[in-house]
Amino acid sequence: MREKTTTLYLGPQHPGITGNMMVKLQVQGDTVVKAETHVGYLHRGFEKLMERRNWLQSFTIVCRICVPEPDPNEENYSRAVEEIEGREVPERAKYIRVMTLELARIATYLLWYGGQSGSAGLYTMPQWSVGDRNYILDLFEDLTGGRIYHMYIWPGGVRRDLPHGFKDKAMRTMDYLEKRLDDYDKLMFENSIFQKRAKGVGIIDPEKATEWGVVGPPLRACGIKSDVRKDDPYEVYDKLDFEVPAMEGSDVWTRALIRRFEIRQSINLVRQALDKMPSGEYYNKIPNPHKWTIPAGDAFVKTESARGEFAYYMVSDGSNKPRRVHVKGPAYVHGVTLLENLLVGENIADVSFIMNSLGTCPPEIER
Amino acid sequence: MSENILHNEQKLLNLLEKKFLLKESRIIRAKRVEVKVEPKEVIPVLLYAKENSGYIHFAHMSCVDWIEDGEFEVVYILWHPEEKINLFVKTRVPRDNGSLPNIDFIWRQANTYEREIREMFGLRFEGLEGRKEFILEDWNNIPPMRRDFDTEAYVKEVFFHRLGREDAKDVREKIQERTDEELPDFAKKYSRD
Amino acid sequence: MEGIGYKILGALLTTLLAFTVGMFYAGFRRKIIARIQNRVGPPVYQNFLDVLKLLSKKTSVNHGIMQHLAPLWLITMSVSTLMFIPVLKDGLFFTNLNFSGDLIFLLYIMVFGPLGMALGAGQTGNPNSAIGVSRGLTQMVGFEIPWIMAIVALMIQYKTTSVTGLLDIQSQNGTWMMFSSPLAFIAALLAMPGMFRYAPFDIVGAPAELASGPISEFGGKYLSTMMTSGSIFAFVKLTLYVDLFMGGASNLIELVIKTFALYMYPVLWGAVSPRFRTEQAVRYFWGWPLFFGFAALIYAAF
Amino acid sequence: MYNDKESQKIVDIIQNFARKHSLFVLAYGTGCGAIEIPPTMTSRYDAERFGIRGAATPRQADVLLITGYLATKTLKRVIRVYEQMQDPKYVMGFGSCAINGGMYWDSYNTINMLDKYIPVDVYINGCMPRPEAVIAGFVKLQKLIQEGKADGWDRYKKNLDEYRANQKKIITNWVMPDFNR
Repeated sequence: MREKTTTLYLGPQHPGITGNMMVKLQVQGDTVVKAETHVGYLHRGFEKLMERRNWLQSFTIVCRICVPEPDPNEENYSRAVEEIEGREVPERAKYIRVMTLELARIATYLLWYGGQSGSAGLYTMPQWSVGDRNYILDLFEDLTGGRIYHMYIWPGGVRRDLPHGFKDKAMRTMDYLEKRLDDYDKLMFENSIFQKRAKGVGIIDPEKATEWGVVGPPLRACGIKSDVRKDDPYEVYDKLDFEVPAMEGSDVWTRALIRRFEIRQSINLVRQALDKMPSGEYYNKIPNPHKWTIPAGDAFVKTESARGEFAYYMVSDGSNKPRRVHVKGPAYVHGVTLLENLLVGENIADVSFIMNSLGTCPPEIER
Repeated sequence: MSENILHNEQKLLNLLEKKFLLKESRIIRAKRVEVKVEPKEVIPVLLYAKENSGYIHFAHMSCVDWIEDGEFEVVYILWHPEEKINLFVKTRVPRDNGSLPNIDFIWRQANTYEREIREMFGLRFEGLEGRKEFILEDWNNIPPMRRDFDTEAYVKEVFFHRLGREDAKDVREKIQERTDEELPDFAKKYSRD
Repeated sequence: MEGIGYKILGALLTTLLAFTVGMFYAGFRRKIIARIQNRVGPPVYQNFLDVLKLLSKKTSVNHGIMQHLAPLWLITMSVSTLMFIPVLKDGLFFTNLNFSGDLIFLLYIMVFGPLGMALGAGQTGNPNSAIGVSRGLTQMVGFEIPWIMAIVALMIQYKTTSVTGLLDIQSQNGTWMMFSSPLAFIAALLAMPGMFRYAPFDIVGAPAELASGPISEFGGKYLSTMMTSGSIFAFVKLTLYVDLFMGGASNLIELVIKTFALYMYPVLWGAVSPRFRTEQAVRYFWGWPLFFGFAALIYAAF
Repeated sequence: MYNDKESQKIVDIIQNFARKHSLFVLAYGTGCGAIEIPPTMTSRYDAERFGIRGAATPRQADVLLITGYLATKTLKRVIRVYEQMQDPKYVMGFGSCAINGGMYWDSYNTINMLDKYIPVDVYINGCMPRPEAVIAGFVKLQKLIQEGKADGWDRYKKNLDEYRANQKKIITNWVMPDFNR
């Protein structure tokens, strides 16, 4: 290989990058010797904007923080408000929330199917999986009125009850998706070239993974059973039947297998939540939003999103506006420190492949 | 009963109280323990929590601007993967000329958080390395997350604003006119008239 | 066909035919892949519109003389290769220069174009281009070896280096060379997707890795020239395979059927394959294709 | 159908017909609207029917999609990308944030009026626009191209000084090569 080092700017305008960010690579031949993440291209100053908006107005903008998966944001915001205020949530709302979160997880994983195989050059897979993701978005549209941004899970419950005939439609969609997932397996997981690409690439040291702040599927691919849904159960996850997968290997292939298992589990969880859902109230009414104040205090809430632990740190000073809402998405660690260290020594061909396997999502790094 | 459930939390508090000079300490609820310390105690407490108590996961780090008190409150949130407890370590530094020790030798991902807080609040971390600009670019105003930064005034000064919200009625009429003449043929038979 | 006027007319007609067929094949490729992907896909004449639009674009980039020359170099190479290939076995118009052309010359002239492209892309100064060029040359080393071995095996076996000679032998024997020398055919067939640069061998212009590789800085008229050249060259490659292994074609319909059948092989393989890394691609070519190339050589020599 | 045959020469009509049916969209997700681009391009909505496809680099692209809000840091890159694109080029503003700031009207880091900084041919409203709306926007753009009215690239050249002044008001540290008219 040549000794000469070339600087390669991967992004912000680059088809291989996930979202709008930049990875500055120093390459020798085809090998990366140094990587540096540059973010800030999507900074909107959410945390500043929330200081200026009252509790309900802030709720409408939180879902914009992470675009591929907005629901964990709403869930986190609502739960943080409820924890500080001590507001009760009806049982039915909890089940609806769990169902919504799992639907969001399925939608994100379908997008991930597309990203992971698209970055490896398998262009048929994104067409299938992103196309099928529309069926989930259709469910969301029935449920909330929006395809991407739902503003559905709000403090005190959910905004609307399930529409008429929703359960049947959701069940049918789940059956269809389960069938399609077998097709995906044939195209992607049983593809020998994909296996060759994915195995042994982007290995995280399993000993150090927890300490480095790895969360979600990448951590479970290191053989560590860690899932907020089990460790710090929220809503009604402790009443539902599911297990946390963990596999040894910690490369891109293992992460893919973990997600392959989890998307099936999410389909199962949606079915469980729909079956076990009690009847009753779905919303604990909030007062006039302009006069709605929340007692002083702080809360740290976590949700297991499709990419890992999504956390909110919220501080209230007793007024009608949040004092501080600090968002920490999984990509905050995955996309910066972890990625910078993981890319060293890898091939240029694998950079966007590894980024997709970590689930890097720039809007939640910079908010 | 609550004694049983909060057993681990109480154990941790007792350990920390024995070892360090804590300003305040309490169990917020199950799985949440909070201690308040002086800035100079931050590194010993965090190191002890990581090396001796097993709080190896650095979950979060945040900064709150309490402009009324003239102080920043910085909170470090740790997570114990086995006992499943979040430990909050809170400290307060003066807003002006305050500084905190850099902890990225304990957890390297803390570097990202510290760089963001340095940029957004203007809080100094001693010995912090890394690029000065993390999120913003060519920012020459006061750090934007400080409470005294007025974003609306800044926006009014720097950006353009589209007028037209005040004559919303005319716009609606205009839209009505436009849709009528531009409707495709197949849609015309479904239109109102 | 004696007059020079007929020669020129024949050459023009050949080029036009190659361009049209190549463009329609690319259109059909897009359509077929779209159907595999559950889509309707663009119309089959979409590529003509793309070329026309790119021609109508204004250009205001200047990276130096090689950048302007590279697309011309490519198209010159494609057209001149076309001239040396017998399009039809005994056509009146499409004879061109193919009686004087032989395989060794063809092998040389076929790598001439990518080298010119490499120089042009190198001058644009885009790091993606530089990496793409080095990948392309590495990949060429990979697939050229089994391909050349297959061709040399044919030359040794039939004691001629002329394409028309090989065509005559096939029609005399009444059998295609894919049956009379199967090992060489397999080696050439396995090397073929690399020549077309469809997945899994699209490592040169891999979008997720290198934007579009060597052509990153080429837009507008340059790109349209390259697309034209690419479609002509696709026709050249397919026709060469048909001439060498499938007995050539005696009329246009036969030619279209044979080349299209052959073309479907890299296209359909590409539709369901991810991309290899560079070293994996080379390792692939130096595996089974090379083995079959060797086997064909040994079979031909003894 | 839409041809304004009196004012256009036959060459223009042919050129515009080709331009209209072959739109290469630059693969640059500048904001959150980028999440609706994959559905638009993939199987259910399939924008490739209209000849719309992705282009990896600015040199080959015709359409720049500004998908939603534009942070000032991105604005610099967008201007750079826009100036690298070859004429004729079109810009589509996407979502209410591009039109008037939308939800982020009071954010210190996002611009409020996209057409003050680069010329916009078509705006699509919504937060965020559905794939149907995106396709409707593209059809509108095609109509404008056919009529010869999508002249943002021409306006940019003519009013370059004004655009530059607006751009430099935000981008204080202007380190970019000159625009090659």
